[in-house]
Amino acid sequence: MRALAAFADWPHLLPALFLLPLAGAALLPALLRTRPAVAWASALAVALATTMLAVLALVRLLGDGDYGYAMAGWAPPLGIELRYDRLSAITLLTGALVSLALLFARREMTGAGRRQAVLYCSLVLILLGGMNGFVITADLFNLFVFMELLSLPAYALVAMSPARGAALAALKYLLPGAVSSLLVLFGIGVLHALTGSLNMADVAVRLTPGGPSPATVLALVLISVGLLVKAALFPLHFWLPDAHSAAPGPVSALLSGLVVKMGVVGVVRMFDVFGPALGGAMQAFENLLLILGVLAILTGALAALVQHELKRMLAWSTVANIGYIFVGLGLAGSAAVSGGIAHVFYHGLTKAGLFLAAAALVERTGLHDIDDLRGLGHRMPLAATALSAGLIAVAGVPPTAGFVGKWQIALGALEAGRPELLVVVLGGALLALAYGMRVINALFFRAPVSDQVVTASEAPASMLVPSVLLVALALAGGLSGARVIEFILPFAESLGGR
Amino acid sequence: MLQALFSHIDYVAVTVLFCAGLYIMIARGNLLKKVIGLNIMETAVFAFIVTTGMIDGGDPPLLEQGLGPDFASPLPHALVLTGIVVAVSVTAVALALIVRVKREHGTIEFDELGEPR
Amino acid sequence: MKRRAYKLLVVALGLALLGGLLWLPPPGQPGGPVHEHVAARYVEGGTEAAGAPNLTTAVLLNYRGLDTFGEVTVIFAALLAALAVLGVGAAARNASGTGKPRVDARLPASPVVNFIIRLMAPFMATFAAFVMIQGDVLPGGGFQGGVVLGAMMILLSVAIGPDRVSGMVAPAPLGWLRAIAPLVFLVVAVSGLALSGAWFGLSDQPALGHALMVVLELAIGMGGAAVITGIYLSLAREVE
Amino acid sequence: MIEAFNPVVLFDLLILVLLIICVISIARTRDLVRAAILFSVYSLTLCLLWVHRGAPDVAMTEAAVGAGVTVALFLVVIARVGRRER
Repeated sequence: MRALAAFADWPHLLPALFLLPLAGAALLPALLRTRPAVAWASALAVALATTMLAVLALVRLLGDGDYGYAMAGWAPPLGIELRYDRLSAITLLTGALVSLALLFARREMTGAGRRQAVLYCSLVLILLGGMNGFVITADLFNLFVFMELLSLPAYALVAMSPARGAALAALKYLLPGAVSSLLVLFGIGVLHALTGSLNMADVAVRLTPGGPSPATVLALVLISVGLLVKAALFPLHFWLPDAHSAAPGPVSALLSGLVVKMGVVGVVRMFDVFGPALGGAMQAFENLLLILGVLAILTGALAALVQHELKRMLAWSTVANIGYIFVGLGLAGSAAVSGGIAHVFYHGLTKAGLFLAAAALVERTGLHDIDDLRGLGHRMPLAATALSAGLIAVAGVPPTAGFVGKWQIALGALEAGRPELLVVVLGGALLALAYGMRVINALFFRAPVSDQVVTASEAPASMLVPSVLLVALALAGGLSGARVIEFILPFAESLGGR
Repeated sequence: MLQALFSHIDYVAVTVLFCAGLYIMIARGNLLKKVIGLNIMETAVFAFIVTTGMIDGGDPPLLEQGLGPDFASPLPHALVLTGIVVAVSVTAVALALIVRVKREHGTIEFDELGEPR
Repeated sequence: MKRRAYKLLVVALGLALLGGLLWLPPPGQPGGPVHEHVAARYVEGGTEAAGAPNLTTAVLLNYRGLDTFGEVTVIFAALLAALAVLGVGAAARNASGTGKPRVDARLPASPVVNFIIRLMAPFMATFAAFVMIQGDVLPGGGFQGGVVLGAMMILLSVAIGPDRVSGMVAPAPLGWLRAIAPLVFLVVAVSGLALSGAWFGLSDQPALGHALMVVLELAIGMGGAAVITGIYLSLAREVE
Repeated sequence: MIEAFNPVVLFDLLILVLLIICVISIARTRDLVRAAILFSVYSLTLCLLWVHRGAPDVAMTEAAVGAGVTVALFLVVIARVGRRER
């Protein structure tokens, strides 16, 4: 542990979190254009190495608290500043999930998509670099650049599945995504016009604290709407079901597990920028998030209940769980906010495992509808069990991963004196259990109807290992709940200069 | 009010361009027209950012050219340069997707696309 | 009817937007916060700190080098994305032979156009080189030169056909040429650790800092041209 | 108000009006090729505005990228996708 800490103290560690994957992505097409298997292996190695760097960054944080880095040696606000705090620890999740998704994608590397394999690996690494950069930057415009850097590969990766509707789904994802990035840039332009600076801390200080001027409110609205489209919070979630269900298996896992969470991280960062400047008016913004969160839980859960396709059901479940996160953020008590942020971690873990397990079933049989997958549990026991366990975990049955965030948000609701929210939190969980049971029932307790199911064979190891590993972590996630909440609490308390 | 409107005439024009681009994107069914609308919105935001950095009668931020003391701020210029590159990248990916939608669905009119599956 | 609803919505959004913008300091006034805060310090720092008389290039490469690295990687990602999106199913289509013969969507060009393009090509290349190299003193810079070069290649592909243009560079070195901008930027970033003790740091001695800037300009220019030409060719031809 | 009508401001107003006319005609036209050409006119006019505003670097980029490359990409895709818009 001591050796690890020594290496963690290397002062220039932080930028490597995004420079390493981006370097890998630039080198792959040049070096390994015609050797997809080697390209896949090196991409996996780069993703694992990035995860190691994230561990080192966390070790340093535990050692001496939040720390930053001035790019090119220019102190802010002249240059760009990075800042690693407890929320940035999500870089652990990004590295790990990308590595597992790449492991899962091994089958496609040798299949019909061989020519695309190197491009696929490069785009996934750029996605990883963009996410890690987005989470640790403390400069507004840099936030926009990294947001584009993670969105662009996401659009292309959705369209990389040969399914007929994939390109259209990707375009339905791209157009609102591009407009939302533009709104964020517009908001940043307004903030720059008001303060002359781009560094988040500097802007927060220089925004006139004397009550919210209409220009500040306009900047908040522009940036928040842009980020909430990326986070797919109701009613800005319309693009998500198509994109997340049409994408190839590992890509849907990354989209629902990570990319959607980047919007949440962006909104949480904006709490710090606008908190002090807006003071009282921040309450209205938090209430709005609360109401939209509640509506998201209900729409997402009810829509998931009536879906026929397995992956589309999981996509609607993501909409509901994003609702939980924003209910936590909207309640604004430190308990509820830490619950919301914890749910970002736990839902990322659980939903990625779920999508990988579902993809294993769908890609082995070529069937998408839950009714067609009847009886598959006996032919593909491991993958089907992983899917079922994941569904239980996402519903939030204690002690699974889904339970931690929801329990903490329920506590936060009581603390804020809003008991009626308990009904929503509990109702959402029960609905999740309902649509979970529907799938489990179809998989294990119904006779097969389609011949692909009868002839199906168990998924290969490269698909099973990531999904089973993630679902196992999700099932046992609840045990680590107290420690994770305790880790996040100081960040939640200091949020927005409360 | 009128004086404020006139002194901010540039922001009024930017808002008009932004909304016109947004209208093209929403109201037009042709996917390519939507991308053109997106580009118009993007150039409107870039015009806004450059305008915030300008000084009436100011010179471009070039030192050692004997230019006046009033320099336009170089920061918005750097932002917009990066923004233009990002805009062309997103447009390139959108056009690639449009080509594939045409190849798979035979049309790029949004209302004729309906449910893909 | 739907059109009118859209118009109303857009006008409402526009008025709300304007409502906020009117509270900003009026554009063009020298006294605003934009000119007194960071921008003033860029100007005060002068050529020694910035490393280049053209402050926009200085901000792009020196003060905010990470943004430009991000930008260069975004356009590189756009090329990968275009190739990936258009390539899906191409293997199957070509293999099965069902695809219609490769239609090169070359725009019809009359001999007059061809002649003018061939005549202008060397001048455009010279102008692009000038813009790239002089980017730190006069307006212009790496990416502007790269785009002009890219535009020249696009015009050439109209005149002599996309196949001959994409045949100019063999596939193996083409991979390196397209990634040269992010890669050279990374080399400069790593060298920054040694020279000035921070990632992306252009060293403290002005001469070395200036040289690094010119290297970056050329890399961004060449890389930008290759990427833009690649994007155009991937869209113009069935598949690369 | 009188001092506002010196030639500098008039030049600005003229360009802004030209931009808005371009955008309105783009919105109305049914032919995609005309829309693309109008977009390049729009980009060049915008580039003129930025030169006047003391931003030559941005003007050069907007001219090369907005009017040049983007429109070239549009035209190539229109050639493959068809120019009529219903």
